Amino acid sequence: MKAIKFLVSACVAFLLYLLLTTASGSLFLWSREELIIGAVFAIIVGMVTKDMVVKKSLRMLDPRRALLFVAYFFAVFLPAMAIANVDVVYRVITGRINPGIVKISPNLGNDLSLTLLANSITLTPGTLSVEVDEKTNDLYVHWINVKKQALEKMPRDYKAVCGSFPDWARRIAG
Amino acid sequence: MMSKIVRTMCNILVPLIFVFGLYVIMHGHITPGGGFQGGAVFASGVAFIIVAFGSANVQKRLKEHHLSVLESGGGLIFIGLAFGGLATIFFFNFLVGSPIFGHIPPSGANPGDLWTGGVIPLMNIGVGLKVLAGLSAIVLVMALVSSGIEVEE
Amino acid sequence: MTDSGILHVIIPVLIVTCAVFVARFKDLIYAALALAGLSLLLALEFYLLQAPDVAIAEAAIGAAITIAIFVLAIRSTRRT
Amino acid sequence: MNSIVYTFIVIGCFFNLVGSIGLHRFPDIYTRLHAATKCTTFGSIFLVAAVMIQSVGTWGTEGMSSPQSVLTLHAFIALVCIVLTNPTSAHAIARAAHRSGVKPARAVVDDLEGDRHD
Amino acid sequence: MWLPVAVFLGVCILICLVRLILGPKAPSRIVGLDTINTLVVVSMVVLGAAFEQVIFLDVAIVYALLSFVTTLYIAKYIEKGKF
Repeated sequence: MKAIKFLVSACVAFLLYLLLTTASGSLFLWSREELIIGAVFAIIVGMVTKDMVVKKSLRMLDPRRALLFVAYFFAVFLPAMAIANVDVVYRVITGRINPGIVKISPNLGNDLSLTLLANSITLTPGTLSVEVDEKTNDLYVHWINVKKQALEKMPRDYKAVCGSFPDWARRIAG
Repeated sequence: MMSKIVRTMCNILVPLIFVFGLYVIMHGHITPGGGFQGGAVFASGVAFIIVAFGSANVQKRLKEHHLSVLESGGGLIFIGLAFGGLATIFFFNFLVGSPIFGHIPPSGANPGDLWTGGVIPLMNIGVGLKVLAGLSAIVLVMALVSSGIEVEE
Repeated sequence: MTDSGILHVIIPVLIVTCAVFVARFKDLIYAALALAGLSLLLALEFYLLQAPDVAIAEAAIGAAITIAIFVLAIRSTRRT
Repeated sequence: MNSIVYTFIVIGCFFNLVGSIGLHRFPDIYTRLHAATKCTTFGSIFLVAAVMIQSVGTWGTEGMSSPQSVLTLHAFIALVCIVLTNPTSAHAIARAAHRSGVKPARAVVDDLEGDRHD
Repeated sequence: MWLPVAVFLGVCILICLVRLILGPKAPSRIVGLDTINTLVVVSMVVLGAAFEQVIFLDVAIVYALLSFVTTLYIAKYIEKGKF
């Protein structure tokens, strides 16, 4: 397991280095010297960060998850972000707000999907993640336009606050 | 220790910061940057880990004497390279023309060849080691002291 | 006046404003915040003057490490 | 090609301006964070995308291993850094503000206030 | 074509700086600083395109990564956490 951790983080570092030094060679995209130096640096960074890149399992190496993430980013996330910005422009001009902090239970198991969900709802309409419960993975969300029917029962319905983002987060990183 | 989201983000961003710091150190002679700047970027990555995970957790993995050894090593590399050219003159660039970093760049505008510069890239590495270890040690020790943990002499 | 000339007026004015408020704020953390803004804009000015080398040094030292050390030092003081 | 670049520039500038004005229009820190984070991230995406589109347009004349392709890639890396760091810093600021005792202004509900254990 | 955009972003930075100076408490001031961070990174990218200097964009990447560290330090100070 330790060797696999090191290998994965070294590969990540090598890919990042190659991304930074693209078009350094004339014949190929990378010159031979860059590849040698990049390998040395990848070994160093892989040794330093091997416990940070890979946590428990290697499920994020599945290419289907990357494809799903790209599809999510362009088909779901960017339109929602455009709506969010038009919404903010409307509220900046009129100054009409009805804010509150609500608690939602998305039932996500691991940290990466929770991070994806929290960052997504920060950038999408009317919501901002304020606090996360360390034990139960509940999110506290500042909601700029609180709807009355969402406040009736105590485990708030996350459909009303952030739509289908928790399902996507579970599918991508869950 | 900060919240779960910041910690996960730290895990994602720190390899990027480290690779970028090493890139700035290595390309000091053809792009902006150099040993000092790259070392400072790398040390900022260490500062990021300290603020995200707490200095007590960092101290379990990274002791002050490791950083001390790194800093002294960087200084020794620099001085050794400076004395290496003493056969001709102090700080003589004796690696030009040799297989290590020995290419002589063509005159005029060119995209930049990494394998040039002689001892300059190696000296950048020495300076970078010294700066990254020194600045990381400063931030780590100050964080430990401000949270009331004993620091080894 | 060219556009680049206007930028060379705007950015130094912002830098001087920040510097004045660094000196005038009574609370130390406010002064540290204004100092962070100052080093940000100073790096932008170095960038405008075609000195990316200095700009990277200012970015790494002035924005991240200096503010981190200042905040840690302010944390160790006691508020009266 | 040029008209797309100009459209993107106008959109990006508009949202950046709205984000800056929103800092003054809203009453408390949480709503200000809404304006600052969302609008500046969206505006930055459009401005950097304009830079990338313009430099991609010169690939055909200058070839793949020209400086322009490096410009495109590095602008893309800067954009990724902005998109990754901006919401996280917004979350950190909001959390710090709530822990230091800033109440949301004109709030109709505050679940977090009762649930704090520490 | 890119320099007017940079001037416009400078005006936006001026507006945010007013919030950095006026803001009643420390959290409001950080919001202003965070906005300035993003705007400065974007104007660096735009100026790199304006000067047609590829190597300048490295500065923007450094800034985008490191201004985040500053924000985290000040946020942690405000929430009175242990470093």
